[in-house]
Amino acid sequence: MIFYPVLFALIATMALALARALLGPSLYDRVLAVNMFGTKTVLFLAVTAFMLGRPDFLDLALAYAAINFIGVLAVLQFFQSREIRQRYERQGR
Amino acid sequence: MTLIFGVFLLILLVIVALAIVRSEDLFAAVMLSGIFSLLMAVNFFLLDAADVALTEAAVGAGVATVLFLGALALTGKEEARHTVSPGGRWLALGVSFATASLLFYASLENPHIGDGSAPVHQHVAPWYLANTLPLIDIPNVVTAVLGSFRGFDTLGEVFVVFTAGIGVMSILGVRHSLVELSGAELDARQRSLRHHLIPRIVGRGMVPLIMLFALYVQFHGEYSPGGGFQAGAIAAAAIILYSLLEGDDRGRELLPEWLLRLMVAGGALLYGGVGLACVLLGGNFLDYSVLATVPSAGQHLGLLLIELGVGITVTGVLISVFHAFARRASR
Amino acid sequence: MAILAYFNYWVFAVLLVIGLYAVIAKTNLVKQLIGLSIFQGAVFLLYISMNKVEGGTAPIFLNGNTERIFSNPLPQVLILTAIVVGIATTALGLAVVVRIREEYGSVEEDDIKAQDVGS
Amino acid sequence: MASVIDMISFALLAAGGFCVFVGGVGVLRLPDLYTRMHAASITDTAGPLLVLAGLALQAGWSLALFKLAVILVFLAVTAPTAAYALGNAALVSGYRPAVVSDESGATDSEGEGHA
Amino acid sequence: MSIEDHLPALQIVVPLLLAPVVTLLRVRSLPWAASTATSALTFVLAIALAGQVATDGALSYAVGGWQPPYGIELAIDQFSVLLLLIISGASTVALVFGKASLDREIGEERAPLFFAAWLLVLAALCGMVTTGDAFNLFVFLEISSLASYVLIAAGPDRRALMATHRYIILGTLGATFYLIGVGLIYMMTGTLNLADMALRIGEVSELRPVLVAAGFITMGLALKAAMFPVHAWMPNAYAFAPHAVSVFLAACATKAALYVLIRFDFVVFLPHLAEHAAQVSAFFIPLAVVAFLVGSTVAVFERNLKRMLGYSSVAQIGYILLGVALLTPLALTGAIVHLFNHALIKGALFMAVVCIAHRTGSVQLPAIAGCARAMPLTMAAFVVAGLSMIGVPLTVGFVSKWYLIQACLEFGVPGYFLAAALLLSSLLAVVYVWKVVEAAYFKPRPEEAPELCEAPPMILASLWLVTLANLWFGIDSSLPLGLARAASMTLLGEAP
Repeated sequence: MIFYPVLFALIATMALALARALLGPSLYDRVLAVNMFGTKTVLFLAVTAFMLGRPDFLDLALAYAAINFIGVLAVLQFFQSREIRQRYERQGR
Repeated sequence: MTLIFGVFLLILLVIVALAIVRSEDLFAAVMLSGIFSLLMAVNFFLLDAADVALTEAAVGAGVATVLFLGALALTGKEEARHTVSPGGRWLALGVSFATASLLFYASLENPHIGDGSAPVHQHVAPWYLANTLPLIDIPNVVTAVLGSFRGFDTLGEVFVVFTAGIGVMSILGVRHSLVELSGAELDARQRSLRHHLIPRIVGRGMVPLIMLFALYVQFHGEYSPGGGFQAGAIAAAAIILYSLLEGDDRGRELLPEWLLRLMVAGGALLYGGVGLACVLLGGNFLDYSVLATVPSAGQHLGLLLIELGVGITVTGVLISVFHAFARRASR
Repeated sequence: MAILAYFNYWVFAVLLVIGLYAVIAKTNLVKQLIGLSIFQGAVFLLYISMNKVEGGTAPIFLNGNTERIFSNPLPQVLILTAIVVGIATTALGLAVVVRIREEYGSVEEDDIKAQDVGS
Repeated sequence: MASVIDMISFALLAAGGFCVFVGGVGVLRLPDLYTRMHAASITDTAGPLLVLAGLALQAGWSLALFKLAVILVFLAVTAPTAAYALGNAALVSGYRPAVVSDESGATDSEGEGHA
Repeated sequence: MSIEDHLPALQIVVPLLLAPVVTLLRVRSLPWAASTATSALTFVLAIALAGQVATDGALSYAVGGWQPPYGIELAIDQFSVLLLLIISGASTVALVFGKASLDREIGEERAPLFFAAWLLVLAALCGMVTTGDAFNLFVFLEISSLASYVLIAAGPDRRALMATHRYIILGTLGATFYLIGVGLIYMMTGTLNLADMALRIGEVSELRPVLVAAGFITMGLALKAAMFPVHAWMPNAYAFAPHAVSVFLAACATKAALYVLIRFDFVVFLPHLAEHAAQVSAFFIPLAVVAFLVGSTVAVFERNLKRMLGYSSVAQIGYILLGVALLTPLALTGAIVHLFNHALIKGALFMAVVCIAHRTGSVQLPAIAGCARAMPLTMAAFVVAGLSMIGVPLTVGFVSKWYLIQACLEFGVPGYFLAAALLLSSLLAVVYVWKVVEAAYFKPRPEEAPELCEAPPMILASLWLVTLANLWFGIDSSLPLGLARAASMTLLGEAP
């Protein structure tokens, strides 16, 4: 029972982050929302693992934390390569 | 109570899916499909599928997002204004409506979710649950079924990955001379995130940790969620992280192409070789029991080797695919 | 409770249809692939939904404890394979789309068709 | 004794949940990217700290405790890094803060602040 | 246990495991040689397996030593042996035949990857026709699809890429539909083994998920088999693929999907679902008729020879479907024989077209004008194979059409209409074959066109090997007929 409030809070926050991801408006807002969604998922999984009585499943939360970080850096690199491409294309025209 | 959380998450899932289809910005769609995978994975976890949740997170949210971004960097991120052809829309609506009504029609006579007396829980599956410990002697039933009882499927799975790997290499391996970037641009591009000091230092600390975790997932897969495929995806993610931070060229120095090719082929061969070794030792194909004097020890050895094969091939393929896209970008 | 008993299957149907719609109706090739991955994701949900047993736990014995109720391992194994198939298809599809973009300068289906008719 | 630990754990979890939720509201309601990042940071620092501490009390001395600690370290290290990366990317690409307090103290609450 | 006991597994595993080996061979034409040798070895294994089946009857092999339904079973009977022979034979011939054109189209750098993909298609098709497990079937279906995307995308024309994309989308939709169907059946029966499924589906045959599952599986496999309304991916995919790939895939890829459809329908659904027989007939007979009429008509107006043959395949798949849908032993025998015969016919036709393309550099109708004078042997082979497709006596096409028409006539007046439609479609085949013959024999070679000469000897030899097989099995059709008869008896559940 002690896990319910925090789980509800996490789900609500996930929904809020999702709303931000849908609304945008800028790309960066979406990335922010996705990153936040990811960290909340990590917490959600950690809490659920305890709620289900299987703390050995914390591995999942760990994996998410790592993947989430890589995802954000991939996005950053994507922005950068896009910037360069656009600058290049502007020069080319 | 878990069910209620599940319902919430499923509703979010539908909202995300709708948003993905409606969004005209492909970048936003890719970001949202990352969320889609995460939500899907959480649902899997609530439905007691820990292994699947781990895979979906590593693959769907991690690898797929990186691949889509790599492709978007090459194809442009905007969708054209009129994205739906009028004829196509009606056809799509018709087909979709027909499919949906069929499935709704069918669903009302499905066994209830969580019903322990459903046929799926009465036949075959109880045998796996009852016989994994006596026959194979490992606690993770999913790994036992995956590696041994249905090991032939998993051999196929490795070859699916292998096919995708050689496919991407073959399709993107063609030389082309569309855009030749000037020296300075190329340099800036290849430097990648090298001039971002904070991510770089943190990331460099993370890479070995993630690698270590991948090894844990690989070799602990018989006792907890995980196994070769998940470990391969996580290890590939670590190398991809390194490539993102230090530039694709350094990433390729770390694992040169010949080594990657060897990994791609070697893992698949290791799996198949174990199967053939079983034949030579007098068992059926993939019957690991003959690998050691005690059948369960043979099963252990076989599972260890094939999981290793899966891990090696998956790592090799995912990194090669990433490089194939990244190299296009840097030309 | 009756709603909950089938809820996952309905969500499966809805997701499937959303993905199918995107695949058929959208003209952007990347978008079609995104739709395709939603479409495949829906099927994962179908399989995993049927593996759950009420009050059960994931089929991994904790400290050799086999007394609890365990959910069904088989659909999980199948979906592990299906996820791999999905990412493999996506990777190949994206590679083809990248090449199409290089050859045609566009990833819009009607654009490409127009060019092919012209040539 | 166990119930005392449970109560502390409950309090920590609830507090963590509150922090996270507040951050979530902030991310939705605040006017521009930089203020939103500000709000998001609380869900990335205080939130995980409290929630994972609450879980740690549940876990006791076990492997799970170690894993919780690793998760906390992961989040504590990667969240600021991601925030830096994001803020940097946004700023470099010319995305300017929308909330600029000028002489009259009036604020511009338009969300789209592309310069 | 001796090695013969492991033939069912080796049949799949040998080409499968040699694929990674081939990717590592980076010396000139070694990948080609290795894959041709592997393919030939697979053919030999198929023959050995056919011998075993002929003496011992149907075989079952438990992979991993786990008995079905807990483990995966390979189940081999006359029908699967027939398919194995077609697949491995077509692959070998196409490789030998296609060396020159592949060398030109693929290039040295990509060759190891390309030939590995080829072996994967071969192994996966063998897997599809031998496995006795519904999910394992899906895995092999996907390997074969993914690998054939790679093969088709290697086509030299940029339109090959669009064709591949189309194929990826439709192929994945098809495979996923199949997966949904299997999931629903699994949900109701708890098993994935086809034989076990057939035993257990009777109890739940009235329930909606099973009926819907039958629909999804049929739809999914129809997409893969390029059946009429959902054939859109096929003509372009075959037209723009590298030439040797067209020969290989046209001869056997859609056949394997059709095989799976027939197997699933006859083993799992027909004996146990009450309305299924009527539904199959009501649904497939009209589709089949429309398929062969539309396919032939489009082929008549098509000017790209490879696309023309692609549409002709749509029509031929219609014939097979008609035989299946009539549900009598005679019709089913005709359909199964036509599976075999069509592989020979289409193989020979595609090979002849490729020979012409090899010399003229084009597969458009005007480009071949007057080429018969310079390439008499090639065009003669085309004529023989064309006659075979029309169904002239003493060719294989005649045998299967004879059976199909006889089966139609068993049904009285509606059967007459079916037979008439079949004959009409054959007349259309006369028209499009004649178009090519007319262009090649009776149109003068344009002045400015380059000089032509006969195709290289190795290519010509393999072309004529297949062409003579068309005649041989048309005169003495006991081998395919025997297998087909036994297969149709087993499928219809009657003692042979």
